[in-house]
Amino acid sequence: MNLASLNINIYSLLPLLMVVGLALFVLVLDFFIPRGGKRALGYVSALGLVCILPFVPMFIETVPSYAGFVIADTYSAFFNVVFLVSSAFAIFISIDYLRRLGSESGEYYYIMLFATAGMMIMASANDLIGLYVGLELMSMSFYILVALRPGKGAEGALKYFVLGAMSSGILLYGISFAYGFSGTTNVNEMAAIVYRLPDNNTYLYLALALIGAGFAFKIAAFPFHVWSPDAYEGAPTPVTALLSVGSKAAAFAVFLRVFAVALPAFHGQWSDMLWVISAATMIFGSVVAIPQKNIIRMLAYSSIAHAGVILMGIVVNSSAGASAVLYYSLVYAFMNVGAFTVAALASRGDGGEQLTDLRGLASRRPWLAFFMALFMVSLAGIPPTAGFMAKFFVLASAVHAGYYWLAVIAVISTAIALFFYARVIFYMYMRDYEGAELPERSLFTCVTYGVVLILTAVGTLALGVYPSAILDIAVRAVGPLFTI
Amino acid sequence: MIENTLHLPILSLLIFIPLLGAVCLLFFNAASKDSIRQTALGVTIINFVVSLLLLAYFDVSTHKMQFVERLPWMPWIGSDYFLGMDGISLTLVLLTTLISVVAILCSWTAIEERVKEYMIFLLILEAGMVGVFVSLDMVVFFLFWEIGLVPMYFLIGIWGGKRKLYANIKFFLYTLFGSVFMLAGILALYFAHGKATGVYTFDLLRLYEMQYAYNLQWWVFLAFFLGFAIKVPLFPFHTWLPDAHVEAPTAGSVILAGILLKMGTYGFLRFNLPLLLDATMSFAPFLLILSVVGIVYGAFLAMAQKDIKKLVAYSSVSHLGAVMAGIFALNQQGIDGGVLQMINHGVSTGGLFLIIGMIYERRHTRLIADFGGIAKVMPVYATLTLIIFFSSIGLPGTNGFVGELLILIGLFKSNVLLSVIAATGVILGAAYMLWMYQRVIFGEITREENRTLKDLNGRELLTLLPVIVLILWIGIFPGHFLRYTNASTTHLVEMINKNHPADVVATHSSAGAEAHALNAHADKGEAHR
Amino acid sequence: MTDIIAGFPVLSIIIFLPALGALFIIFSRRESVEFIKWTALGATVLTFIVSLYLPLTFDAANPSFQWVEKTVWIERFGMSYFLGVDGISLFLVLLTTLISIICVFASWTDIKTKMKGYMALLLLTETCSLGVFMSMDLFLFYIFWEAVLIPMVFIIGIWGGGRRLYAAIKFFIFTFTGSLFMLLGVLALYYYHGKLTGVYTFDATVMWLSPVAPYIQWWIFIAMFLGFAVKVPLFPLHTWLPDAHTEAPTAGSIVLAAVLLKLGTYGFARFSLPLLPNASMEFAPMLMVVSLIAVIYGALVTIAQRDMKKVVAYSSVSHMGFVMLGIFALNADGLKGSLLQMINHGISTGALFLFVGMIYERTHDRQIGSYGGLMKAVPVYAVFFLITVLSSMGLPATNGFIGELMVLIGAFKAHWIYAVIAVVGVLLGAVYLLWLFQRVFLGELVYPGKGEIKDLNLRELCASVPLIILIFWIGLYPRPFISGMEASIDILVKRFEINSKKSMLDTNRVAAAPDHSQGGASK
Amino acid sequence: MEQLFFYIFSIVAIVSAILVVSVRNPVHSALYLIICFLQVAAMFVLLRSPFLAAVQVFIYVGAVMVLFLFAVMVLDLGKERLKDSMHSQSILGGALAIVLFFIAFYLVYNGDIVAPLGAYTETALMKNTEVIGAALYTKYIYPFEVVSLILLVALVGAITLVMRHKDN
Amino acid sequence: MPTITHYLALSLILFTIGLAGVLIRRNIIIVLMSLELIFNSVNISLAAFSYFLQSINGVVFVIFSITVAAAEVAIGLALLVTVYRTRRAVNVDELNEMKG
Repeated sequence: MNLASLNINIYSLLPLLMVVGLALFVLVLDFFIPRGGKRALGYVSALGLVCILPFVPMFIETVPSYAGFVIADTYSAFFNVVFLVSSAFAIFISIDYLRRLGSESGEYYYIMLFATAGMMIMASANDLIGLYVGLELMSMSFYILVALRPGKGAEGALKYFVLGAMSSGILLYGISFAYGFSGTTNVNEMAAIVYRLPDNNTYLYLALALIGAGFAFKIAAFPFHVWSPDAYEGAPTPVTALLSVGSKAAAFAVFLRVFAVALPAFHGQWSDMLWVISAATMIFGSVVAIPQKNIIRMLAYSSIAHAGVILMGIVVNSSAGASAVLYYSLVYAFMNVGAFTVAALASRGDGGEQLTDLRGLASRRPWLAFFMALFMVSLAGIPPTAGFMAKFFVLASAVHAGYYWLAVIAVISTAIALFFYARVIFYMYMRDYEGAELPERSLFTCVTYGVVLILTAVGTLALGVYPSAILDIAVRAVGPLFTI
Repeated sequence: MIENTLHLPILSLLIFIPLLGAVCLLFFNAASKDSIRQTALGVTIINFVVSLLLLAYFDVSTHKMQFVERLPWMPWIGSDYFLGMDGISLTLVLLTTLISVVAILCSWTAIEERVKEYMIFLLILEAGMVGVFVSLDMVVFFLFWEIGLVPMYFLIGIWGGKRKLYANIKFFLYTLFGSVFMLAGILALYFAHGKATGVYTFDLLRLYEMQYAYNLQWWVFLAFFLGFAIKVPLFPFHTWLPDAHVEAPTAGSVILAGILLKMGTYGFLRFNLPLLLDATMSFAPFLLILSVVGIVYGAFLAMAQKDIKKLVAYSSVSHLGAVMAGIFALNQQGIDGGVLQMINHGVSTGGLFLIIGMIYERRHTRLIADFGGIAKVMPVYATLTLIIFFSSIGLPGTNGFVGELLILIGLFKSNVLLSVIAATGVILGAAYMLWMYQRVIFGEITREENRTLKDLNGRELLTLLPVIVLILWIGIFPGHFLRYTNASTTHLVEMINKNHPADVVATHSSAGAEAHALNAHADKGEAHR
Repeated sequence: MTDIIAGFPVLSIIIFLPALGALFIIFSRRESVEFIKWTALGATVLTFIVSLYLPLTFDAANPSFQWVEKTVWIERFGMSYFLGVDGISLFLVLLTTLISIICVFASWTDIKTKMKGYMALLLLTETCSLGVFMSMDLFLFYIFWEAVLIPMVFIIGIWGGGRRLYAAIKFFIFTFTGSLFMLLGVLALYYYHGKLTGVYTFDATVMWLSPVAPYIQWWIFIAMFLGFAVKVPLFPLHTWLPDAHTEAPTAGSIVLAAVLLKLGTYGFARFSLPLLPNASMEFAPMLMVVSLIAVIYGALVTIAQRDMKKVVAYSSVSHMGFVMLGIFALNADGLKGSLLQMINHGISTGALFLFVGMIYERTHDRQIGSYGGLMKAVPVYAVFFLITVLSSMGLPATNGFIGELMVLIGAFKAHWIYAVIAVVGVLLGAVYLLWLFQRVFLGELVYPGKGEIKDLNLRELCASVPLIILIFWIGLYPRPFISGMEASIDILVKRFEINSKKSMLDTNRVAAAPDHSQGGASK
Repeated sequence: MEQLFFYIFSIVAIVSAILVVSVRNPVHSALYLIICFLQVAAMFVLLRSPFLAAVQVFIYVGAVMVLFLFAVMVLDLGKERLKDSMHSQSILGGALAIVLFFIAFYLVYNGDIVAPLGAYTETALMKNTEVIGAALYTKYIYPFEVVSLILLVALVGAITLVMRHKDN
Repeated sequence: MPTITHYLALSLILFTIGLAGVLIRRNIIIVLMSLELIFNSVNISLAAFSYFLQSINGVVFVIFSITVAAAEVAIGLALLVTVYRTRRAVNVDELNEMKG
């Protein structure tokens, strides 16, 4: 083996290494921090991530390194930003959340950092093996994180684990067929080879179906979504936020990379499959979210519906669609983390995050209600919020590529989804609070929440009012995917 | 059309003086009732005086429109603020200004609550009525036509009797129903004219110039007919009238009978005849039948009434039937008679309502059975009532005689059988009126309340004075009045004869043929004379 | 794409002045109700005064857009921040700014709780609706179009009546669903236009220079129709309206009736006609029939109502049917009539809601049966109410007559039968309105509650007098209004006619040329 | 000869796999699973990968199965009743698995190797262990390091989970 | 010589049995074992492809797969222990505190 041919390039891994280093640092620090002061670890982790953030765009290498396993291109950089941002948010809100839960611990923070590292590995994976191990690192971390909530956490985690491991198996099986079909696991090599291969080989179909199913599990697409509501509900709310934003974005990152880079030659074959999944997911998520009484479960189903919409951007297999996926992922990070933050804040006091807890929130905590309303409006896809813009870009790419009926289904599902987003708003503003008064707390008693809410809200509005800059970056970021 | 020889926008003045008065009244204190009454009276009198100017400057030698005013209003659809008058309008405008004065006088004590609003509505009503008679643009016409409804609606709705709400909405909806179809008809003409000539206009005089397709005429006639016939009201569209009359206050009834009903017949004369001659020919026999049925039917119903006011109301149906019969006889005498009878009916039926109002004010009942022997306590009242009754019956020497005679002659020329039936109706009219007079005025005093009734006071006399004067004046010198309308009616008849010799009409409608043959024959005879 | 901002950006100022006011209010203290009210009033009045600059400097002879502002917004998709006002939107803008003042007046004492949020939302509604009327970029238009929903939903849902939640949800979902389809239509239009000309832009003024092929228009028309028709609301998509109106607070109803319903008809006139001429032509007879059904059906349902507010609400269905009738008569007269009728309906129905709100504020009862003979107790109020009723039923000398007449003329031009049926609608309108008036104001004096009910106070007079003046102004001297819109409407009709021919030619061209579209999959 | 071995190992593997998922006693399941794992190791031998076979035996049979058995013992999981052995949606799940199997089987049966063959011929594979070792530390160094992270997380996680709940 | 199809068929059968085990069984420990069956079947197919493609990738992949699977088992059993401690239940159906 010629070492030079491996193209060992430490710079391409630097942001990842920083995150891993941060995680290890926190791990070690954990031994020296007394039990009561674990929240310091949270600040270290979150601020550490914030500090790493500027480095991400600084280390962009267009050439794959580490024997083609890693590619630190603009595409992965974009996703890395999404991961770091959402992780930082999640850790910030965890600090107070854990204190309230009475389960502050160091491992929570560094496992979260490991999960982030897993996502980053996925985003920059240029090889199915690297992809798989990254995905496992992320999943494994999440299994543990979900279980860290006292009470129902372990249960949700176990369900998540069983189905997650099964989906890993399915994905792995699919990868094996992809490998059998093309003789390689490297994405670029696969792309170069498959063009010359007959497209009627049945291994290909197996590979497409199984990999698609595996990814569909990770993005919680119908009918592979069954784990997500339980896992979301069981997990500590900040973990749920990261799970719904980061892990999903990571799954989309690899989804797009594999299907658009490695297998664009078979767009005809996989687009039909994804078309159906996308349509079914949108409708199912929207419809099932309606009867939910628990905010987290409702957001879980809403997140399923959103996955369906994002999937549209992959189905169309165009630069416009892919950039829309990227844009959507970023926007989703802001609005969904924001929503979960409010959910975590509004229900402090007891364990349940029932929708009815939100009754009369507007009069009790007007700013909190305002933020929640903003996030709901954005999730529902109403201008001038970022949620609308993101949905618009996806729809535009679908219409452009001629997927009219998919667009129509997306529109219908959005209309259905409005029902439950609107209900949250109605609960907050138009119902009076019944029952014992919850402890009155100003938003700014806990600075971390305030910071996260303001940042997410500003992001949600800014990305809606002036999307050009970020959209241009997203379009540039997907450039490498469509130039081969 | 003739330029305004008066160099004064007199027609606008006639419309806007009452409106201005109404606006002034808005700022009066509602409590100072007398000053309100005096102001209103002053305004109507001024208006009347101004309208007398018309008489002085009117050129009787022409049928063309005089005192014309024209200002662009909605040029994009070809509608102008366009006023003007000919002989027919002149008499009606004068009648309107006069009756308005009378109406105010007669409500001096009858209306005690909310005098301010009442007077305002009366003045607006006057403006609307004048507007209808002088507008030469279809949209403007329609505008005034509808505006008249509103104050009337209130006069009945607020100051009316017990069942006023029912009567009110019935009145309003009936007339509105008719007028919206009229609007459709106006639009149809507008488009027919526009398509044929390229000039889209609501200018009535421009619209006159065109010959419309028969089919269109037929439908438009029907639409106009609905609008006007309801207003007249022609049998069988009359059912709103008794209700409205009975429930309306005296002044309301006076105005209703005196002027508003004339708007319908005026509409027929102004629009149906000149615009839709062909269709008029076809419809004339049918309309004649309806009119004559109206005469007889109205008379019979009137006879059966126990309420004086209702009786008079039904007699209106009968009289207006006569007017319609005269107009649709489509010859000189008939139309002359129709026009004259319009005035006559305004005067005499207005008078009837006045005297009923006076007795009602005293006794608060209108049932015939409640009266009797009034002549003994109210001799002046009885006398004046008799004159008015005679006028209504059409006794020689009164105005009613001249009008009815002319109509019957015209009708005879047009259709003998119908004229005989109509004459019967007139006789019936005499019968019920006199019968009522006998039951109310003559005989013994059967009710104690009636013994103490006071005779008419000065104001009431003043109110009745113009009516009596007109009755006698027209009865004795009908020529004074016919002079003004002559040019216009002659022109109408000429038009009928010129454009529609009998043979042409015959192809349209066999039913009309006979009537027309008669008509043409009669005209020939006229020419000889 | 160039940036055109000549002089000072008056349109942006008009749009964002209320939003600025809302911002002030948001950061004021919740308890300082008086300050909030006066700030809101100040903001709306200021906006109105600034908007008066428009008619003063408006060039009636110029059919194109004036005071144009155009800045690149999202270059990649050819979206721009593109504002402009022409004769069509001018009066709607003025109506909006005026009605907003009246809304603030109407809420002065009507709103008792959470004044802060209420006024802020009211001002935001104004901002968004002004944005809709001014934006000439389809995407910007859509943004404002959707954004206007949010404050309205809150206004209904928080300050509404007993069934406010139901009404708000229904309103929200109906209109949102409709406009989503509109978004799809806009998108399809964007791509087909881009494919046809090579210029990908949302600029409506560019798009209507080259309409897409008729068979594509057909689909796009349906999509956009759903968005606009729900908002109008056209029968049978109207069912949200009575609920929303009934439950909304007075000012909400006024804004809804006077401004929001106009968004739909404005959309049809502004965008459907020139952008989709062939489809408009094809659909016009059907839409006219539907409009007539709406006119008649709305009127019939109104007759059966017992709640005053419901009467006014359902009458809106009927009136908006009239507006639609005029638009799809597809001629200049009908369009002028519709546009005038939009303004008229804004004035008269707005005023009716205002008056119903005033009486409700006094007695907390809206049942017609609870009242009678109010004329005796509150004469000024009664007269104002009457004038408005007459205007609403289109009696001559009021604004309603002019509008209805012109719509009828337009409809007649299309086919006489439309006009004849529409005339029946006018009649029915008179039935329910008069009947309402008669039951409430005539007869014996009856009203719920104890004590006297007071006639209008100064504030209420301030709110209603401008509307009364407008009713007579438009009714007696409509010329300035029509001459203002004339040039723009004529050019609209001309464009419509040219386009309907042109796109026929384009069809042939597209059919002949090979399809180079990206993706190509047609699902 | 090789074919024969293949069939023997296959049949044993399949039968023991079926027993794993069908017997009621988890201890028996675990034992059958060991048999199955051993057959898989044998398959690796047939596929000229003795190193893999060794890893399979060490890790799966040695470590994983011990863990399983340990868990079964510690948690004292006894036999379950027959009717409890399947859960509510099991019929649906089973049917789904069977349908998917047939579809997949059809696809597997019709597929063939089409990609260009690599450099590792049978002779090169004779030095299996050496080759793999070299590859792991050169070409596969990146995933190798990532896997180490996975193990770290698993380690920390397992300890955390177990210790934490013990505290509570 | 068994062909690639033989190995893949065996792999598929084992995979299906594993999948069926996950889907059918209530006992979580058996579900975990079924998961291991799935991973093993995948390993067979990877190794087979590797052999027939004359490429080393598959074999290395198997090594990673085995390692990851071992880690997963550790986590899975830890979770199992946790749940068992808190709930004394090891059946899928009994994990019903949350509605599905």
